[in-house]
Amino acid sequence: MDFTLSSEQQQIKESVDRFVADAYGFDARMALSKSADGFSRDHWSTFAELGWLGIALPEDRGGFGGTPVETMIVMEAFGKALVLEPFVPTVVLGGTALAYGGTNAAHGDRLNAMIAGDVLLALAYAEGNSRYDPSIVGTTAKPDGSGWIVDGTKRAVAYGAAADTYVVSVRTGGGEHDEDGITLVLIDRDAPGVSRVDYRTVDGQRASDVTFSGVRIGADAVLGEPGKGLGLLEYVLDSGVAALCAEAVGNMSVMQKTTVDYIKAREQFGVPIGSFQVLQHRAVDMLIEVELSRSMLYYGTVAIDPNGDAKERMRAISGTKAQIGRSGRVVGESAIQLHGGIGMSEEYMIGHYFKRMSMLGLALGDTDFHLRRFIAAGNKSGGEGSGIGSAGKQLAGVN
Amino acid sequence: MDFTLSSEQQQIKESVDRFVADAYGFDARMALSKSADGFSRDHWSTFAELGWLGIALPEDRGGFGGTPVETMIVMEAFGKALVLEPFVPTVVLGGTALAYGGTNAAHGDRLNAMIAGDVLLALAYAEGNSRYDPSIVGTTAKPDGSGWIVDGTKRAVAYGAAADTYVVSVRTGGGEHDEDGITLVLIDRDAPGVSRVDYRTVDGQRASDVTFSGVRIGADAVLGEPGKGLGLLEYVLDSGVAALCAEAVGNMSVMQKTTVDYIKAREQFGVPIGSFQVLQHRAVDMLIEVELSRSMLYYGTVAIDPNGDAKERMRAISGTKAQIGRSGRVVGESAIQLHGGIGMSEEYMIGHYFKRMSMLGLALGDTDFHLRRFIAAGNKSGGEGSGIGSAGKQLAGVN
Amino acid sequence: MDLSFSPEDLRFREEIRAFVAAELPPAIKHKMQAGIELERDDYVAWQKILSARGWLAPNWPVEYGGTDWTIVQKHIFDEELAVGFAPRSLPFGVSMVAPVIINFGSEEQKQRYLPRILSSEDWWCQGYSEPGSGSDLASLSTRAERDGDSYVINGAKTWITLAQYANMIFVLARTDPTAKKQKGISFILVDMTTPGVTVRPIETIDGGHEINEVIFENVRVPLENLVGTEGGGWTYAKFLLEHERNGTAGVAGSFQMLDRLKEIASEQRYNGSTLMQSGDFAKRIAEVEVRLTALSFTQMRALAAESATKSPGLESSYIKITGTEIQQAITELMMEAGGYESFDDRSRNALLYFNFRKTSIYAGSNEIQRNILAKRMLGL
Amino acid sequence: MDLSFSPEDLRFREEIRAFVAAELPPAIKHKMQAGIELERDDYVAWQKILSARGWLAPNWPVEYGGTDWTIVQKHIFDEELAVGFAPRSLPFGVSMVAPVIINFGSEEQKQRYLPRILSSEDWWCQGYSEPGSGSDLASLSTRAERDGDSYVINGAKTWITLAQYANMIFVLARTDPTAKKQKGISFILVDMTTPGVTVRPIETIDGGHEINEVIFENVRVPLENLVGTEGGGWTYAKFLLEHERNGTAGVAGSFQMLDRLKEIASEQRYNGSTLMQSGDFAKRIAEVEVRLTALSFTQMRALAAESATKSPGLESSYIKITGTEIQQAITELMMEAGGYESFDDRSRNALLYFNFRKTSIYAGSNEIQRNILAKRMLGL
Repeated sequence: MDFTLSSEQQQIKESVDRFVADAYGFDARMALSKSADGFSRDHWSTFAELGWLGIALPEDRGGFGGTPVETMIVMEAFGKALVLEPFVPTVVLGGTALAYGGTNAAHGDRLNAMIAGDVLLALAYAEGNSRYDPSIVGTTAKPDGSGWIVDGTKRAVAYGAAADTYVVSVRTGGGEHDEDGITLVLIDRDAPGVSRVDYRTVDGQRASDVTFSGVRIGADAVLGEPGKGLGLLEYVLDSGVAALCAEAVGNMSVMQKTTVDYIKAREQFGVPIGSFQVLQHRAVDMLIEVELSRSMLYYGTVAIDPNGDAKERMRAISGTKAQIGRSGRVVGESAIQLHGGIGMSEEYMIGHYFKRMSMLGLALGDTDFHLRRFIAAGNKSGGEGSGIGSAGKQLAGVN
Repeated sequence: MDFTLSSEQQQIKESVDRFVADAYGFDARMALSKSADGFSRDHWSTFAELGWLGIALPEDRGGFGGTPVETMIVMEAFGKALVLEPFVPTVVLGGTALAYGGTNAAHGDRLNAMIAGDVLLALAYAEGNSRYDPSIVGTTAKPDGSGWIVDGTKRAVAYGAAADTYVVSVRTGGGEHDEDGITLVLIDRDAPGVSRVDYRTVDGQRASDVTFSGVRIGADAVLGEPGKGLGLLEYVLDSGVAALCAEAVGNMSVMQKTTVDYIKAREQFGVPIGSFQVLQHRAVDMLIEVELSRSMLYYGTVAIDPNGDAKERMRAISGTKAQIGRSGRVVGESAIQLHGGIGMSEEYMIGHYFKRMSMLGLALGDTDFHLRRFIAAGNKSGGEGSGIGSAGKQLAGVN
Repeated sequence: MDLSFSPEDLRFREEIRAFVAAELPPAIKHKMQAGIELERDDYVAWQKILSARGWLAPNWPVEYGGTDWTIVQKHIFDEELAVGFAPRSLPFGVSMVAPVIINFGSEEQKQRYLPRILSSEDWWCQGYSEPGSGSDLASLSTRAERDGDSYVINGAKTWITLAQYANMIFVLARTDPTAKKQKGISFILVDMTTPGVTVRPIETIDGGHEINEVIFENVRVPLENLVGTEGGGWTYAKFLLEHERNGTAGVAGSFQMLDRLKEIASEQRYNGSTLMQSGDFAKRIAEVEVRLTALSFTQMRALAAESATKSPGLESSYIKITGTEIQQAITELMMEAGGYESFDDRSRNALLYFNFRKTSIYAGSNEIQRNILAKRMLGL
Repeated sequence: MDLSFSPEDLRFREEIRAFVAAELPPAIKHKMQAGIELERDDYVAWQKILSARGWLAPNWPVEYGGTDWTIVQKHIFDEELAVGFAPRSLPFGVSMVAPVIINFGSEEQKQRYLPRILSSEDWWCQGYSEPGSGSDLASLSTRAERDGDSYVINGAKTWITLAQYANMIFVLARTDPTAKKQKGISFILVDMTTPGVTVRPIETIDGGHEINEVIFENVRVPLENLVGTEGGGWTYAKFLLEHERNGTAGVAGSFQMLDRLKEIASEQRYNGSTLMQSGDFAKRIAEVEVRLTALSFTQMRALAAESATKSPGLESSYIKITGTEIQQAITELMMEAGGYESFDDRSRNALLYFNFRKTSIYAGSNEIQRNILAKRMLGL
């Protein structure tokens, strides 16, 4: 049992921490958020130069052979600084899909271009009727010669305007709710028949609703095996959830520390408000939630393993997201309340952490969704009350 | 709008308050709880003499023509003193069933005997498979000449050993979960084929599981219309829930006040523990829950009307029970926590209030059950979000 | 025990309801329904309609243009405005400064300011909170120094709702810096067009601009703009805050938000059905609805008690706590119900959730309210 | 980053597990599974089995009969006992008084008392809480006055677990009534057969009899029964309490209760199916299970940190808070899941819920733990 980082990982951490300390002051971040793209392409080049874009991807796919722990390190630091660049859509979601679903040389080239910083990616999986469930796919791909014609609309594609290429879940067979018949395909943003509605998100990021109208793609656009894309998509999403959870833990830990500092400094009735027992206990509860979240983050991150048991992974990840969703709500709401009026101000940093954390609670599935998924993944044998493989239980020796 | 009691009601209140002040000290109550019957037949005679047993029953059925408010007054006082006598099973559940379901002279005689204090009643509706749902009835009544033969087991019949006669829900038609085909019948405790397992309940009361094996009853045993008993049963249960809610508010208000007194008197670290802000706020939260519960109690009580709209009544009563279930949990758990070690002691009163309140939270349906019933009763039109007749909304003018 | 309104009150409610239905401009109603911020003209238009009917200031004595409504009727009036999606009557003039002027002001002040409130010539804003004071109002540091026939005011006030539209502000300022905390504070009326007054907008985390900072740099105000006696400001402020605290429960508004929440949950597809039809989300909504119903009757009980005793009780503190917690619970469910739609900053789901965080902070934070209840109601 | 146990630790776990499976008397295991209170003989039988294997006192130095296990191994050992439904090693002798004697006692005391703990000749109980002291231990009022070669003890101790089985008690008593609070307190070992010692049972609200009051009336104790120095008792008590606080998270036990909860929910028919199959009850269970999983890893992180630094951190405070809150949440769900069965006092559902209310009160109430964390971890 070892919760420490290797020396290589420690170096990455220091490198990312240095970057955000230099580049991501509050005012700089606010300016970036309001810029045309909503993030900095210069920063993106820096990420590429520092090797972060391929950090956790397998070496045989052009990556640097790191593990999800490397992604966690980067994302926790990004969470601490509210970094805006589309690391999760491009690297974690798009990159994972290409790395594990890529079947031809063009896919490899695209992945290499992504790692080099030349191509941005996004995942388009959510639909108006799907909420967070990746198995509900109404977007169709109908056979057309050796390729397909895609029709449908995907919602809330993170940084859809910036992404050059989308990884899109389409239905090549079965009904809207069938697990079989889902296929992941690549579609370029600028392909004929692709249109977008772009918007800002409430946490200062960007997203798009993307509509595909008679978009023609070739057979080589398919990632993985046609009709069998759901397993890959779940793996991709779990990788993304783990990354968002790392971001959330970074975010929460800043809210927790900032709030403690604030109530130490802020005076009311002639004393620091941090001397009031009710605020003290609420600050302690924030600390507890951050620590529980961090523990789950480690558990969830380590469960991301392309060769591991999918049910175990889904259970670990969904448990992690559920815990972090709950904890984030407690920490965020407490942070605002303990800051009082200044917490409501757009000019002060805490509200931005709160808003981002609120959206992290929903992104790629809210607590409710992941609790259901946690239950479904655990009940492998169909029974309840026994035989559930839970790492927590294994750790405690109960099984 | 008037939340005050009439002068007659005020007199009843004073009379009941006087009784419990005289007869229901902590030690006397503990001794009663441990006695053979678990309550006092002398007290019961007193109730009859003071006219409490017919207080809310219609005059044309031999009652004194009061309203559910009279029952509320009695039960709140009983709740304050943890009164053990089976007022709810006999008077509120049994009495209401006989008053509104009685169809012949024998039923009238039985009701009069109950009002006179000579007969105790109990409601036997719950089964091993039914949880709290009165429409799930597996106990069967098969035609036998002009009468019926009853088979089945009823669970958790409150004071089933003391009751002379049971009001039993049986199935005379339809399947186990059908709403039609349920009939309420009277069965004497000592009838051939009736057997019991008696036990103490965790709150110091008594209950029985009652089994009917080939019990023969005549056609005159039926209350109301055969096969159409569910409506009557729901009304009976709602009357019982209202009474339990009144008991709960009495109980909670004692816990709340006792806890405030305790933390004022109890010293730690050289000061009363009531000077610690965290305990102060928790005491305030207890107060808020008691007040919200009391408001709902008034709303629910007034909704009990045999000529009123059943859906409105069910919605009001289930809302009331749900609120009081939640509030009771908060108040009870806080009371124990704020009392510290002494709260765990069987020798001190607060734990007994806590235990009774815990069971009141489950009796005749827990919060979960009543929230579902609240939803079901509200969606009369089948739609959501509009047209829901809620008195709170009406009060606020929203509809 | 009778929980329904009297026939007179029901008739009164019908009258108000019919008035709102007939007189509220559709464009304003639409903005209110859609959650779009109103502009100055919208408020003024509606205030003039109310004023023409004699209903802009129900709480004032009849002699100054108020009404003789009962406490219950005043409550019905407030609720009916919310129910009909009419803008709230802005409290700053009508409900804050006016009662202070009526009770403590000079005859000249009454003659000058009250009619200008009724005619919407003056738009008032409040000036008591300061960046450094928060819940500890008495720690304020804005100074008003006598200089000839003027006070010279220096300092900053914050958390000032709609100050961008106001031409008048009432200011709590320290006129005697040597006196202890609550002493030495005065209540002064300031024309915001006076040189030295600057309004600085504060954007809030929901993207709204409702609140402002107002900065005073050597602002000269005639001595006659003092209300009551010098150093008596704390008494007037306490009087004012007790008035403000009523009506923060927002019961009718919460019932409306609840309806909107149910609509959202009914539109969201979920697991082959709708979110509303999934038992557990519906149950979470029901739980809030039950609590809101309990609050509505609790508020009625408080009104009945106030009607009987003619003085508001401490119930307003727990009604405020519960009302704001319910608002926050509803908006939290709205954000959650919206799913990916809640990310879109053109949707109100998440923004309402952000916005309503303020309600447990302002008008006496919920922590302060619990302190008050612990001390004054429980004797702790 | 590697979250699994090392191969050595896994082997160690197998060894413990096999031992428990082979050696635990079935009758005792049955009582533990069914939640039946153990009797004195049950405890003693199991302690003798452990002692024979050399595992009764893993925390002691090897020279006194302890083990050289790592912190992780000690944790595994505790968890395995819970997993195998073995009785917990009663802490009063092994984990409370013994470490105090080992660290602060005389050589004679070590020679006399430690072997008698290992052999189960002595059954210890604790005597620090008093009826009047609660969480404010230092306010204790039991006195020990010197009289010749004896202390004469007068006072009362309460909340004393299993005192009815004990023959020895360690007492915190005030030897210098003029000294301030924490000063003047001494740590004295008392033979309970001494005249003047009375044990009075306290029934708890779950119907159990685990706790007692012990009353001292002119109890004469030889001076040599003082541990360490006179007036040094507070230091030893603090040392002891820090030892006690570890191991109150009960993670393995909570996983077992969770299994039992799922069984109950699977047995309860509900709405045409089972309670467990109803989405929302399962979700409430899942929520606790997730939190318990988070706690189990949090405890591992604390153990890893303790292994590295060789000193326990403040994590034990938040592990205690969270662990007890989870226990209470599980037993609450058990009571609720049981439905009408929970009324029956032969069922454990509600009684466990009642019983577990104590966990947020004892071993430093959760309020005290939060005070400690606020002060020492957050610097508030």
